[in-house]
Amino acid sequence: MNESIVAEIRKDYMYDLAKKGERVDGRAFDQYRDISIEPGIVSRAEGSARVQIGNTQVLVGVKIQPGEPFPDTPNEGVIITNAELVPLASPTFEAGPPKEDAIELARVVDRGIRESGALDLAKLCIEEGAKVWMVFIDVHVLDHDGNLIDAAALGAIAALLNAKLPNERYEMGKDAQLPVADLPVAITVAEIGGKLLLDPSLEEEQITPAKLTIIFNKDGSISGMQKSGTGMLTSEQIYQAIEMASKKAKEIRKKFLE
Amino acid sequence: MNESIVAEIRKDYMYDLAKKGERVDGRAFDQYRDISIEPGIVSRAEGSARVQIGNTQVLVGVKIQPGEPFPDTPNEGVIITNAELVPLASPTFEAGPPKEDAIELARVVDRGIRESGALDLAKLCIEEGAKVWMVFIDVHVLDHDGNLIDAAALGAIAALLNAKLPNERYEMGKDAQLPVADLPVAITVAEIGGKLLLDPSLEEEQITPAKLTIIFNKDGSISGMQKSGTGMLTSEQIYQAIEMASKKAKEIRKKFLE
Amino acid sequence: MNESIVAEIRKDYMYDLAKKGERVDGRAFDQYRDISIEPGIVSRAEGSARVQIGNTQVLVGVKIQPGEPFPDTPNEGVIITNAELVPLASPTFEAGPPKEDAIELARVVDRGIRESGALDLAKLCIEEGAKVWMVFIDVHVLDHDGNLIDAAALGAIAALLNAKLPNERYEMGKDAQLPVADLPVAITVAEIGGKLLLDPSLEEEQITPAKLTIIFNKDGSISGMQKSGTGMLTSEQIYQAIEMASKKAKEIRKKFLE
Amino acid sequence: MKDKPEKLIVKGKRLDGRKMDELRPIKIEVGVLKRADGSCYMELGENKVMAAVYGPREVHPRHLQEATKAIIRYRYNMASFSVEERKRPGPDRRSVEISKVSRDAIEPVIIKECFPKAAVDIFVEVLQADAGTRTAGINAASVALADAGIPMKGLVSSCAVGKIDGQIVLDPMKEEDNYGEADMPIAMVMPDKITLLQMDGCFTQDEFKQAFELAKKGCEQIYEMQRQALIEKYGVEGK
Amino acid sequence: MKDKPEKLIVKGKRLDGRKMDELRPIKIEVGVLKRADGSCYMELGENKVMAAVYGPREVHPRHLQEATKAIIRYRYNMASFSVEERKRPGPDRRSVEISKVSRDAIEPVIIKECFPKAAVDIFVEVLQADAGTRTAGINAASVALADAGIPMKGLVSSCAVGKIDGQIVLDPMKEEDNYGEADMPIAMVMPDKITLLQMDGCFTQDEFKQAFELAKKGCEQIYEMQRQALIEKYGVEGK
Amino acid sequence: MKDKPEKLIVKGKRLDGRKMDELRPIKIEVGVLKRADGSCYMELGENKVMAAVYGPREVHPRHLQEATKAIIRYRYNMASFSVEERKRPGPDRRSVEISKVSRDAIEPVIIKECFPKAAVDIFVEVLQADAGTRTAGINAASVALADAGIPMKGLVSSCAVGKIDGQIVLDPMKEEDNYGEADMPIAMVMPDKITLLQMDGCFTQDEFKQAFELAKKGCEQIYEMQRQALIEKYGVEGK
Repeated sequence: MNESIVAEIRKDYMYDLAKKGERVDGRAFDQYRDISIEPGIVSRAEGSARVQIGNTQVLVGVKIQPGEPFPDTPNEGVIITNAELVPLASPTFEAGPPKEDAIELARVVDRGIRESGALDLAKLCIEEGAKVWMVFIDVHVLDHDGNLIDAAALGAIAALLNAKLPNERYEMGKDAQLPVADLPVAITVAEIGGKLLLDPSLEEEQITPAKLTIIFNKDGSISGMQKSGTGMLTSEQIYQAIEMASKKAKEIRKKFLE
Repeated sequence: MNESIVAEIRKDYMYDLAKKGERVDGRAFDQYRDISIEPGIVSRAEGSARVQIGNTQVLVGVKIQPGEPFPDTPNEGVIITNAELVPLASPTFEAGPPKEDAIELARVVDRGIRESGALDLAKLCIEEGAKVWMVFIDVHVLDHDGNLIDAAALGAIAALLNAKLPNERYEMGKDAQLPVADLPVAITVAEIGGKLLLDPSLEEEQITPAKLTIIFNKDGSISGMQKSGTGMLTSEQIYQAIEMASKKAKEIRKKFLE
Repeated sequence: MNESIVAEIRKDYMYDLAKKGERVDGRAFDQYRDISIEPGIVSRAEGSARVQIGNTQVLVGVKIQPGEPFPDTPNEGVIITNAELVPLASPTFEAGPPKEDAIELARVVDRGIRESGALDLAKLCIEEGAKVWMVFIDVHVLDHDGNLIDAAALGAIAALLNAKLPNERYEMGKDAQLPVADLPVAITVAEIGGKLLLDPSLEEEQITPAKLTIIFNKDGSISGMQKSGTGMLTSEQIYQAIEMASKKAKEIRKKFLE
Repeated sequence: MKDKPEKLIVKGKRLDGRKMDELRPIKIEVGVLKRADGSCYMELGENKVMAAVYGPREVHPRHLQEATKAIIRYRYNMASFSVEERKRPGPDRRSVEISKVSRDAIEPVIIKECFPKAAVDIFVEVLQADAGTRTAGINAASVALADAGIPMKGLVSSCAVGKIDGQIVLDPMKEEDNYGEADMPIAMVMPDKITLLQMDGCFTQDEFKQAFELAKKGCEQIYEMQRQALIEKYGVEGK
Repeated sequence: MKDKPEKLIVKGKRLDGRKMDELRPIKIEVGVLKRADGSCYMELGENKVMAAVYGPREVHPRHLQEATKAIIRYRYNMASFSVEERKRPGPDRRSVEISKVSRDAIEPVIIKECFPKAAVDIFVEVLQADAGTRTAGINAASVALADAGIPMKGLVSSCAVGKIDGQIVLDPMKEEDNYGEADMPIAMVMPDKITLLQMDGCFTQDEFKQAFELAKKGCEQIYEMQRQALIEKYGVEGK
Repeated sequence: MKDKPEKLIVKGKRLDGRKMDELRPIKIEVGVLKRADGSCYMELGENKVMAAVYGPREVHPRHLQEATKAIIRYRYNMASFSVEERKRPGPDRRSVEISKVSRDAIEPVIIKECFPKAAVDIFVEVLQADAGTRTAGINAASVALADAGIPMKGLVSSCAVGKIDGQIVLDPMKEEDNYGEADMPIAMVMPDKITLLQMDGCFTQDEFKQAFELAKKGCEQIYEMQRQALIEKYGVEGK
C-alpha cells in the first residue's frame, strides 16, 4: 500500500513539474537523453546496431537469406520484423512468446521501415516468383528505461545501413550494400498534464496517459503514426506533437544516419 | 452457496416437471424451439448459413480452395471441420485453442457430413494425386443457449448447400454448385428424470445427465451417434431416442433443406 | 510440515547408512537392482524393448522411415530422440510438452547413441542429398522408480539391436538389420554423504545432491558424460565414479547386449 | 486477389460510386445476443462485425485484479471465413495489435472506478471483412458497452481515411486500401478527444491535416448513427 | 497401408479366422505398476494398453475443485511408436475427444461423493494400436480403478461392433475398421446401463439394433474377464 | 557452413594461432545494465553474452515458493541473429537443457537460505555465438550474481576442452567444435569442486584425465579474470 502512495505522490510531483515546464530529470520538453549508436556490433549478423538512449539499450540484428516471395508480390523481397522483450531487460518482462507490447513494438518498427520505402524491395528480388531476399529485423531489448519504440526504430534503420547482402555465402557474386532508399526516424511524444514532451523515460511512461509515435521520411512526410495508452489527445495536441517531432526527426537523422 | 441452493431447487423443479410431462419453457418433449436458417450471409465465404434455434445462434462458413489430397485417398477431396467456441458467445467460453467441447462439436459435425456421404468426395478431385478441393467447414458459435450440435450440424449442411466451387477464381472454368449428395440431420435427445426430450435448452443441458445425438440420412439410416454426459442410458431409452429423433429429422430436413 | 520432518529424518537415516557402507534397500554401492530387457514388445515399431531396473520400467520404440537428410550431412541418416514422461508413470509427472527433465533425458540418451557411433549413419543414406533413413527413438517411461537415464539408454540400444530397416514397406528390397556399430552403456553414479553408489533408486535420487552419468563404448572409451543435480563433486570423486561405472558397463553390456 | 484497377477514382467518383467524403452504408443493431450483457451488430459496407460485452464480472486469475478499478479487456478476432483466403483460427500478430489499440481507444471513456476488482470484457468478432474492421469493431463495442449499462463518459466513434490516386477519401473499402497510398484509422469522443490514431503509408504534413479533419467529420456522422440506434432501442441515448 | 483385400469375410470366417460374434484374444493383468495407485495392462488382439489411476489426490489449481465430490480426469494418449506411421507426441483432436467420451463412460460408476475436493486421475497409454484402443482403454481403466480401491457402482465393460461386407461383426480389428462400413464402440455397466455410445458409418435402423445387441453381448464377455482378473489378484471382485 | 579444413592444428598452432592450452581473449564488464540488480557482459573470443540477475524477488505463482530457501531460475537464450542461420526466437530443446545444467552449475554456490520464499532469476542472452556460449554464460552469470550482492560461497568459473586432430585443446572455438572429436565443458568452484561436467565425443580414459586437468587449469585462469573484473568495479572481490 505504501508503495502505491509513494507512486501517487511521485506522480503528482511529476505533473506539477510538467505544469512548470520542467521534467524530473531536468531535461527540456523537446530534449532527448544522450543517444549513441554502434553499428556492426554483431559480426554473425548481416547487419547490426546497438542503440542507447540514456539507459535504454536495444540491439537490432539483421539477418538476410534467400527465400520464396509472397504470391501477391512475386518480384519483391520480404521484410520480417520481430521484437523480443527478454526478461533480462526489465523486471516486468516475462519469458514466453511475444505479448502485446512486443508485438506492437515490432509492428510499428516494421511499418516504419516498410511504409517509408526505406528498403527498395524490388531490388531484393533474385529470381521473379521464385527467390528473393528475406530480411529479418530482430529487435532485442537489453535494458528498458523507456522509449523503446524510438530506440528500436533507430536501431532498425542503423542496422539496415550497416547490412550487406551476403551474395558470397550463396555463391551469387560479391557481397553488396543493402539498397537503403530512405531514412525513417520515429519520434515519440508523451502527454503529461496537458504538456507534450519527447523521449519519455520509463518513469514518465508509467504516468503518461497517452503517447503518440510519428515516423518521418527524409522529405518530412509522415510514413507512420501510432497512438498508444488509454488517454485522449486533442487535435491541437496532435498538430503540436507533429511539429515538435518533425524538427527532432531531422536533427537525429542528420546527426546519426546521414 | 446460495447460488448453488437456488440451482438445486431449480433442478428439482425441472425434474418434477419432466415427470409430469412438462418442460420449463412450456415445450412438448418432442418440440424444438423456433428454427431459422439464413444461407449466404457471408459473401466472402464460398458458402455460409446462420442457424438460430431459439436464442442459440451459430454461423457456419465454408471456404473452398485447391490443395493436395491425402496420400491414401489420392482422388478424393478433403473435408476439414473446425469449431470455435468464442468467448463472445457465452460467459463460460474462454479464448484459446479449442478445448474438448469445441473439439467434440467439430468432430461430431464432421462425421455427420463425412459418414453420411453428404459430399461426393470423388467429384472434388481436380487432378488425381496432385490437386483436390479442400472444403473447410468452420463453425462459429455466436450465442450459446443450448443444443449447439444440432444447430452446428444444420448450419454445416445448409452452408454446403449454399456453397459454390470457386472455379473462376482459380481459372478452372465457371463456378459450380458443390456436389451435395445427402442431407444429414443431427438430432440430440436429452434424458431428464427418466424422460427423453429433444432440443435441450442450455438450462436443460446443465441438468441432463446424458445426451444422445443421432445423425440421420435421407433414407432414414443412421450415419452417426454420440452419447455425451456422465450419465447412463438404458437400451430401451436408446431405442426410444432413435424413434423420436428419426421422426424429427425427417421433419426438419423437409422443412429446411429440401 | 510433518511430512517434511519425516523426509528429513529419512534423509538423515540414509546418510548415516551410506557412511556405514549400506543402502536403504540392502544393496551394495556397486549393485544394480534386477535388470530385465524384453526386445520386440511392440510389433508396430521397427524396433522396441522394454527395460526394467527394479520397479523402474521404460519402453523404447524405434520407428524408421525415409526422409530428407540435413543439408550439412547429405549422405547420413538422421537420429531423432524423444522422451515422454507421461503422467501415468509418476505422480510428479504432468501432461504437456516435455519439460526440462524429459528434454535432458532425451538429449543424454541421444548423445549416447550418436557420439558412440552406435549407428553407422553413412549406411543409412538411401540417395545422397535426397533420401535417408530417419530413425526415431522414442522413450516412453511407464513406471518411474529412479535411474531413468540408465534404463532409457539401455532400452534405446536394445531397441536398435532389435530394429529392422523396413525396406519392404517402401519397396526397396528386403528388410534388413539396422547397422549397429557399437554398444554404448550409460551408468549413473550418485553421491550421498561423500560416498558413490550405482543405480540410485527414486528414494536415493531424491536426496542425492549430484549424479554423474557416464556412457562407455565397447572399447572402454567414454562417449558421453552428464553431471546433474545442484551439488558439487571433487575431481577424485569423478575419477572414482568413472572407475566404478566402467566396470559395471562392461558387465551389463556382456550380459544383456552381446 | 484481383488485379489493380487502372484508376481508383473515375470522373470524380470512387469505384463503388461514392464521393470522396462519403461513408459506406451503415447498419447498427443493438442487443442482438442473449448471453452477453450487451451486444451490437454492425455492418459498414461489406464489413460485418459482432461485439459483445460481459461485465462487470470477476477476474481470474486474481493477481490481475486492480484494487480501485475495473480492468478492461478487448479481444478482436476474425472468423476464419471472413476473408478471401481462409484464415487460421486464433490470434495472430495483427489481431493482437488491433486488440491492444482498440482497447486503448475504448478504455478512456469507461468509468472504471465504478467496479473495483472487476473486469469488463469486450469481444469483437469479424464475420466478414472489407477494410475497416477495427473501426467497425470499435463502433460496435462502444454501443455494446452502452447496451450493457457500463457507465461511460461518452461514445467512441471511429472511422478511417485513406489516400488513393493522390486524393484523400473517407472510409476506404478493400480495393482502396489495397492499392491506396495511405490509410489512417482514428477514433474520437465528441467533441474533440482522439483515442485512436494509427497511420501507415505516406502523407505530407498538409495531407495529414486534410485527412485528419475529414476523419473527424466521419466520426461525427457515425456518432449520430450510434446514438440513433441506442435511442431506437432504449428511447434515450446510452440507456 | 496395405491395399484393401477383396473380401473381408471368406467362407463365413473373418480374415483372422474369427466368427462374426467372436472377440479377439484378451489378456488382463492387474497391478502392474508400482508408482500408480492402481493399474492394469490389457491386450485385445494386437492392441496393448496400460492404464493407471492416481487418486484420490489434491487438485491443482484449486479453482478446479468441487466442494462436494471428486473431479474425474481421463487422459488417453498414444505412444508415438504405437501406430504404423510415427505419431507426433502429445494430444491431437482425436485423443482429446476420446479422452472426453471415455471419461463420460467411466465417471458414472465412480462414487465421487466419497472424495470431496479431490481428483481421481485416469491415464491410458496406448502402446500398440490395432482398432479398438478406446474400448481397451476403458476396460483397463475400469480395472485399474478397482485396483486403486476407488469405490464404484460397478465395472465398466466396453467393446465395439462393425459392419463389414454388409455383415455385423463383433470387435473389428484394424483392417475391418479401415475397410468396413460402420464402427460402433459402446460401454456398459451390467446389466443394461450404456455409458458410451458412438457410431460412424452407416446402419439401417434394423442393423443398428442387431449391432447394438451384439455389442452388449461382447461387453458381457469382457466383464467376465475383468472380474476374473480381479478375483485372481484379490480373491474377491473389485478388492 | 564452410568446408572442413584439412587440419585443425598446423605446426603446433591452432587455426587462430593459439597454443593447445591457451584460452581465447576474454573481456568482462561488470554492472552494465541499469534495470537488472546485477549484470555482466562477457566476450570469450567471438562469443558475446550478457547476463542479468534479478532478485531476491517474489515468486509467482506462489506454489513454486520454498519455505526455507530461495528458488534459483536460470534462462539461457540465444538472440535470433547470434548464429549464422537465423534462429527462431524462443526456447528450443538445446537451450532448455543448457538452462538446466547451467542452473545446476551455479546453484551450489548460492546461499539460498538467506532468502526464504524468494526467487533469484538469472538470465543469459547470447548475442553472438562461436562455441562456448554455455561456459561464457555461466562465467558471466556468476559475476552478475556477485554484482547483485547475492551471498555466495564462491565464484563459479567455467570453460571447455576439446579434442581436435587427436589432441586435447583448451577452449575450442566454432571450427574446432564442429570438426573436433570431443567437447567437454566443465564448471568449477575453487579449489576443486566441479559443478558442471558434460562431455560428448570420444575420450579414452587417459584422454579424459588429461582433458579434465587442462579444463580445470582453464577455469583457474578465468577465475582470476572474474575476480579482477569485480575488484576493478568494487575494490574488493564479490562486493
